[in-house]
Formats: sequence, C-alpha cells, structure tokens
Amino acid sequence: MVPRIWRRIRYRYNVIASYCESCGSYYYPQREICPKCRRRGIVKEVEINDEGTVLSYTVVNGRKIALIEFKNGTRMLAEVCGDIEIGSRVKKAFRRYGEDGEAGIIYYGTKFVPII
Amino acid sequence: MVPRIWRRIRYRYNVIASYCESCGSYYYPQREICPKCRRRGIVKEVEINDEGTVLSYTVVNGRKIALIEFKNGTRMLAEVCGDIEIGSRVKKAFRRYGEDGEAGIIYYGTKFVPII
Amino acid sequence: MKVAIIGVGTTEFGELWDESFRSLFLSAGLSALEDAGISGKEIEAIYIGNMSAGKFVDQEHIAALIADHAGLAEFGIPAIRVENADASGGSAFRQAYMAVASGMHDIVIAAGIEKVSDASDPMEVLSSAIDQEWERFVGANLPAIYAIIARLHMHKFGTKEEDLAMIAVKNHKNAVHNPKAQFRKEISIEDVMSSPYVAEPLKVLDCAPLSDGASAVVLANEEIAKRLCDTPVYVKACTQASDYFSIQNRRDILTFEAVVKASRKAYKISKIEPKDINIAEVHDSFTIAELIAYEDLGFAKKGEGAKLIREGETEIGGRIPVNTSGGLKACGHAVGATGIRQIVDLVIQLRGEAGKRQVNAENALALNIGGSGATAVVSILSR
Amino acid sequence: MKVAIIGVGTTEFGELWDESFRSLFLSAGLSALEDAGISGKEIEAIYIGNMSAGKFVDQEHIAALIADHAGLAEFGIPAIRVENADASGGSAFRQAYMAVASGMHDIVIAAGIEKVSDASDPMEVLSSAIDQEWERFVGANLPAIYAIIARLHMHKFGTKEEDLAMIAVKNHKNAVHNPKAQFRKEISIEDVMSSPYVAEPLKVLDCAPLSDGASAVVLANEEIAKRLCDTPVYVKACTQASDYFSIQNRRDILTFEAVVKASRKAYKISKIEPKDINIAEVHDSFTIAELIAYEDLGFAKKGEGAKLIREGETEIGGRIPVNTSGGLKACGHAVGATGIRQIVDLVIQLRGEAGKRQVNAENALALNIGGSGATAVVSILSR
Ligand SMILES: [Zn+2]
Ligand SMILES: [Zn+2]
Repeated sequence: MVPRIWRRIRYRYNVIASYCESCGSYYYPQREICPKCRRRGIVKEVEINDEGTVLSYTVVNGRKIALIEFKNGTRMLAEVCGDIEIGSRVKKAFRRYGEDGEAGIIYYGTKFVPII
Repeated sequence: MVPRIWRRIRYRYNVIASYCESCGSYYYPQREICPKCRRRGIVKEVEINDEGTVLSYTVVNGRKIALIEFKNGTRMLAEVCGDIEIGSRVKKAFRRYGEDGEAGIIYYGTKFVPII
Repeated sequence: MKVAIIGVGTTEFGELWDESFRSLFLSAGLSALEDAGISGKEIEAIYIGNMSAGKFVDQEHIAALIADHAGLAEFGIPAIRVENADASGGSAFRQAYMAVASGMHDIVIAAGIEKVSDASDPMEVLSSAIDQEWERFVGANLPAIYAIIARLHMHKFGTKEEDLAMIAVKNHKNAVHNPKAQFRKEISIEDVMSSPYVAEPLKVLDCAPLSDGASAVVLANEEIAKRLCDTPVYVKACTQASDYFSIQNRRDILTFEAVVKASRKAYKISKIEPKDINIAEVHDSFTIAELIAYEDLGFAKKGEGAKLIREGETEIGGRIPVNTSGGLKACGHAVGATGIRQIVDLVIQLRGEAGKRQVNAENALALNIGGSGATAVVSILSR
Repeated sequence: MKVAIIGVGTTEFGELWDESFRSLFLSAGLSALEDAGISGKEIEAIYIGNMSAGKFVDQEHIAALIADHAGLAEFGIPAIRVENADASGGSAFRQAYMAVASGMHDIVIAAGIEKVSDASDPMEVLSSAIDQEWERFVGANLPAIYAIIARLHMHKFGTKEEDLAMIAVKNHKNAVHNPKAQFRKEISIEDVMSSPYVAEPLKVLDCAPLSDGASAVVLANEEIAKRLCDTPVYVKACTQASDYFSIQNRRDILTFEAVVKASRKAYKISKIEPKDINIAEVHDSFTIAELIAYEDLGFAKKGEGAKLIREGETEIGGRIPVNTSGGLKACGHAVGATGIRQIVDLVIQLRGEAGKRQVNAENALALNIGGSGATAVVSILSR
C-alpha cells in the first residue's frame, strides 16, 4: 500500500533537499525543522542536480540499492541501474518505481545510473 | 485474514466451555486458568448443548449478532438466523461463517436459531 | 512529585488529505513547545500514543520516526510508542505523567497521532480493538458491540434512541466554537434519528467519525512548571484499569468496570469527588458510551444517565458540562490522538482560553476508553 | 528504589503452529509467576512488548487481551502495550523497570510476545520498522539496510564475510544447549558462506529467523525481592536512546548512535564499565549487528569488532561471552519478545542455572535494537 500523498508530491520527481540558513546544514529528504539548530522557517528548498558518489550498496530482490552522497553532504538511498562499486559516480535518472497492486497506479521516482 | 489455527480447532464446531472445579465457575470461551481463583489444571471442558436466551442483539451488515446466555451462566456472542427479541430462546445450529479470501477456505462455526 | 501541563497543541481533526503521518505530529508538537515557551532541547523523553500506524500507514516503530521528524534526533532521547487501541493517547499521557511524577524525568512530551484516511476502511481497523477470535469472527465489529450494549440499556432502563441523539446534538453544538473540530455544524434530533442504522439501534450520527489528527502536551514537574509557565494545570491523578476483553465475559455489560475502577482510584488519589468535577471530556466514540460514562464516572446513578442529558446537565451551562470540545463525535476521533486531545481541551478550559465554549472550572476529568472498554484511562486535572 | 528480577519464564522460540497468540503469553507468564513463587494477585501492572500483532494476527489492543487471557481481568490492573519495533520487549522492560524504580508499583510483569508464523511474509512486516517512505519505497528492506552497513564496514575496516559467518557459527553452537532455542544444531563457516544471498553481502545464515515466542519477567522492589526470592538479580540500569530513523540521515552509518548513547548512560548510572561486563546478550538480527555492537558497546574499538570474534573472545570461555543463548540468530527472533528473552537468559546465567552454557558472571548486559538502530535499549544486570 502506498499512501496516496506519496504519489502526488513533487519531491518524488525532483530531488529536493532542505538548506538551513541558520547553521548551513543540508538535509535530504526535506525537513521542516533543522535538527541541529531547532529553527523552523529558515529551512529553504534546494534541488540536488549534481552527481553523487556511492557510499555503499546492496543487491536485494534483484535490485541494486545504494546509499549515495552528494557534494553538499546529503545522502540518499536509491536504486541504481548499472554496475557500481563503492566510490562509483552516479547521476539522476527518472524511472518507474513500482505499481500499487490495489489501485493499479504506477508510481515513479528518482533512480540513478553510473557515469561512465 | 483468519489465522490458520482458528480454522482447525475443535471449539469452532462444538460449543465448549470451561468449568473450574475449584470455585464452580463456568467460562466461555475456554480458559486455561480460572480468573476467579487463579488455579490452573482444575479447569475441565464441558459442552454447552442446552438452549440459550438472547440478552441483547444488534443488526450489523445485514447479520443479527446476539449476546446469548446459557443456564450455567456463560455467555456467547453469535449470529442468530431468524427473528428474535431480548429474551428469545435460541438453540445451536452449525453454519458456514465465511470464507478466507486469500486462501479460499470456507470456515464454519456455531450459529443459533430461534426456538419456535 | 507534582506534575503540571505547561504546553498544549493540536492539529485540526478531520480528513487531512494534504498532511502526512509525519507532518501531523510536527504541527501539534511544535505548537505545544511554542505554547510552553521552550525550544525542545529541554525534552527528556517522548511518549507517543498511536493505535495502528502499522495497519493505517504501513509503518511501525513510529516513536523514533516521530522524534526524528520533530528535529529531536540529535538529542537521542527515549521515544516510546504506547498502544491501547483508542485509549493509546490516554495511556501515553499516563506513562509520561509517571515518568515526571516519579522524578525520573523533569520535562517530557506526551503526544497522540493517527492518520486514518489513507486506509480503505478505517472502522475495520478500529475494530481490531475488539476480540478478533470471538467477536470479529462471528460478525461483530466495534459499533455492533456498542449497539448490543445500547439495546440492553434501553431495554433495562428505558433509555430512548432520542436520548442518545441528544448527546450527538449537544456535542455538535459544542464543536461549533472549537476551531480544531471536524464538524463545526449543529445537527438536530431529527437529523440523528433519520440517519441510517450502522448497527441497530445505533445510527450513523451516533458514531464518531474516524479522523486524522495529532495532539501533544508538555509535562513538567512543579518547580519547572512554575518557572516556565503562568498558568500551569496540575495533573492530580492519572489512572488506568482493564476489564475482560470480550463483552461475553463481563458480568454486567452495562457497566464498564475499567472505567469504574480507574475513576474510583483517581478520585481517591486526587481527593476530588465526582461532585467536585466541573467539566469532563469523555470517550463518546458512540453516543451510548458517553451516556454510560455519566453513570460509571459517578455523575449519575446506574441506569439514570439519560436523565442528565434530558435535563441539560451536561450542556455548557449545566451542572457538569461534558465534551465542550465537541467530543469524539463532533471534534473527531483521531483514535490514538484522542486521549491527548481531551487533555488539550481541558487545559484550554482550565486556563480560561476556551472562548465561546468557556466553562468556569476548577477541576476537570478526562476519560479515554480503548475499544469496547477493556482499557480505560482517567485523568483529573486542576487549575 | 532498587529493582530486582524475581521470576523469569519463556516459551520455546520457533514456528509454533499449535500455539495461538494468546496461549503463547500464558505459558511464558505463568512460568515467570511460578518461578517467582507468586500467584499473580500481587501483580500491579503489566507491560507488553509487541511489534505488530496488528499486521501479524490482525489484533490490536493486545495488552488488555493478554491480561484477561492470563486470568488477571478480575484485578483490573493497568495493561500497557509498548511498541518500538524489535526493541519493543526492551522498551516494555524499561517501562516496567521505571514503574518499580520510581516506587509507583511494587511488583509488575514485563513480557514480550510475537506470533509471526500466521503471516505470509514476516520479514515484510518486520521491514515496517524502517522508513516506509524513504527506505522501503526505493526497494530496501531491513536486510538491505544492514547489508549496506556491512559492505561499508568490510570496505573500511577489512571485515570479511567469514568474520560475520563466525558469529553465526558461534551462536548456533551456543544454542545447542539452550532448550528454548529454535536451532539447536551446529553449523559450519562453509554452511554460512554457501547459503544464498538475502541482501549482498548478507546471506541466509547471517540473518536471524523470525519466530513465534513469548517471554516474561517479574520485577519487584528490593524489599519484596529479598522476601520472595533467594537469587534476586538486580537491574543496575536500563536506558533507551534513539537515532535518526533512516540511515541516509546518519553521519556515520557504521556507528549506532542510539547504542552508544544508551550504553554510555547505562555504564554511568550503574558505575559498571565495559570491562566489568562478564556476559552480554546483544541484538544479532543480522551478524553484522552483533559485530558492530561489540564496538558500540565498548567491548572493542571502532573498526575492530572482527578481532573479537576471530580471537574467540565472545565465545563461551572467552573474555566476554556474547549470546550464550544462541542470540536472535539461533535462539530465534520473536521480534517483540526478544528484548525480554535476553533478560530471561541473562538472569538464568547470573543465577548459575544455565547448565552446559554456564558462564561465571557478576555483571551482564542486554542490548535490544529496533529496526536498523533508531531505537536501542540497554540493560545492565548484576547478581
Ligand atoms: Zn540549522
Ligand atoms: Zn475457579
């Protein structure tokens, strides 16, 4: 079951992080409040468009799931399509993530591909 | 989802109560331990075969669900097929209760019918 | 150690399509912190009441999730989820109360949350609060259990369907002035009487809606409370009791033994008697539950609950106003949040901040019930 | 107030097809009461750790249900379910401990229970302990998270798949003499290495099985304990901490911050240091979790966990025997019961009743983790 709200939210389609203007921290996924300085309303949206580095990964159910780190220090768990090792460079790609069995709705999200 | 263990147990097909030989209390459904005297192993099985009296009832999703009291003081929540009022006398009848959608298994249980 | 409530916050209750499970809590929790005038760093533990995130939003382990999402992960404070069906909020409040009363913590949050509107049949999920093996199996659901109780009450004591309808009407009327309530619209006896049966003799308008919502309160010991807060509300007692799980095992289905036991103990501990209670929030998941609560809490004799509503004693302006928030019926029933929401509303009343629904009250009582009464939590609050 | 454990009981762990959710608890609970030499009337509250009865057996509100089924309904005592994923048992134990330590109750039960074998895919249910929105959505499950951690540990510190295998081998060997264990059979390094990958680099035999089971302990204050019990085991500390919920938010995924925080606090409160711990039960839901626990608990330096297993230090007979019960890996992982089962086993050891797996121990530590580490509960027990 995929709660309805997940499917239609913008952050599934763009990789949006939060930036805390007070302490300079970045967060992915977005946060409404900065856990470092506990300030609200000073958290701005920033899109992550750059390449990432594979910190670690696994293969589960035939899919490669990696923990990817970006230049601003944020990290993201995502599927990678292609061969990777720890340290591999990857970039964003928009892909189908799955289907909601009950509702038959296909949902999409960000995946990554290696930079060759 | 109906846990497997419910379907194959005998007490779904016979109305079995417990009798505490220590304090003379009856319990339905069965208990392994008597809540009144906290003794275990002194609880014996007794089948309830007599008529019952409707203490109260409701109609929900098109089914009549009643709280039925027996001579030994035990009470049972069960479906009744037929017209009843508070105080109506009812007797056991073996009926189909439903079907497990996933497994396609039909399960049965005790229902009641009015004594006319 | 004396325990005070120094901050409260709640979301609106209702079908909150644009809110996620996580954002709901954030909103309630931050309001409570703001209300208490603290940043959050002071919080030493967080107790979350939630009935069924597993079934409603497919997520367990929600206490740590919520603590993180509320920006508390850096502190690593203990986050504990408490589940006792729709008494989860009350139970979480009690655990938080005990943590402060014992001196183990100085300042903690108790919150309740439920996101029901993502589930296809929320009442089906709520019905997992009753006995799946011996009640659900034979076709009963939660409304059915309360309906069986209601019919017997009517048969034995002459309570009428109209009496139950009056409770719904009163609670809708109260909700009109509650900005957080789901239904801010008056209804008539006829509206209730002509609504279809859910489980005879209970009708659609006898049943509380299942709602999304979150509520939070900040509890602190007396010393901190006095330092931080001009209008601390004291928790004089918070008690919990349980009963036979299935109604077929209860000697008298017209008495909620857990309510009787918890309230008698609360009265004893607080040295406050039923006659001293000036306002109450009680668990009207079904109108009959409020009526029987009048009796079990000692506001009326057994069998005479209907008299109270007929004579207007539980209306605003009556002897003991009940559910001035609108109750579960009209404010909404966000399941695991309800027990905390009741506390929030009583604190607002005791502080004198209730606006058009303000009641002059010294002592307040909250009754939160799990399922068909196997769990009851009673809290007594005083200015 | 000093708190002692005066009775323990547990069911066998495993696929218990003939046991229902309710009967499981009864068996563990009555054993604990018998072991304590009390009838049950003395119990003032009951805390139940359970992760997901809602999803596993379609029943919520289980604390009151269990209290009833255990024959405690007449007393109406408070029954509270605590849920923190597979740290539910540890969290319930901590709430029970706090209730006694504070003087609020004299004698309480803490129990844990899970019935997983009625569900079609128990690991899927356990994976609701991780972030559904940001971890499950992208295809990760609980083994995947631990696998990602394991691969980085191997990359960074030179830990080998064989090191992880050695942990599984040790725990299976220990379980041979535990009559309650699910797998009482030794396995070899080759068995582990040749078992198929679940989530690379973790293999089937790196993962604990999901099991049915229930465990219970009776806690009492020191005075009562001395009166009732010849071999009380004291709870010197019981602490809980939380961490960022999803691994993507943790600065260092090779350190379980919640474990570090909870254990440091427990060491401080108990004045017992890592070097004084003679035996430990740690949360080896995956072999990598036990290895990292060595480091986070202070038994080894960060990155040097593998050394401990290579040198046999955590075997029976080693410097600090870990999981002499067989651990989650071989004793079985009955999810919400595990945290209590760990306490049961440590009490058996501290009393000197562990038979062939007996270790000479004065101080014992239990580590119970929720999901991928967002919750950790640490308990330190002493003779
Ligand atoms: Zn910041
Ligand atoms: Zn007896």
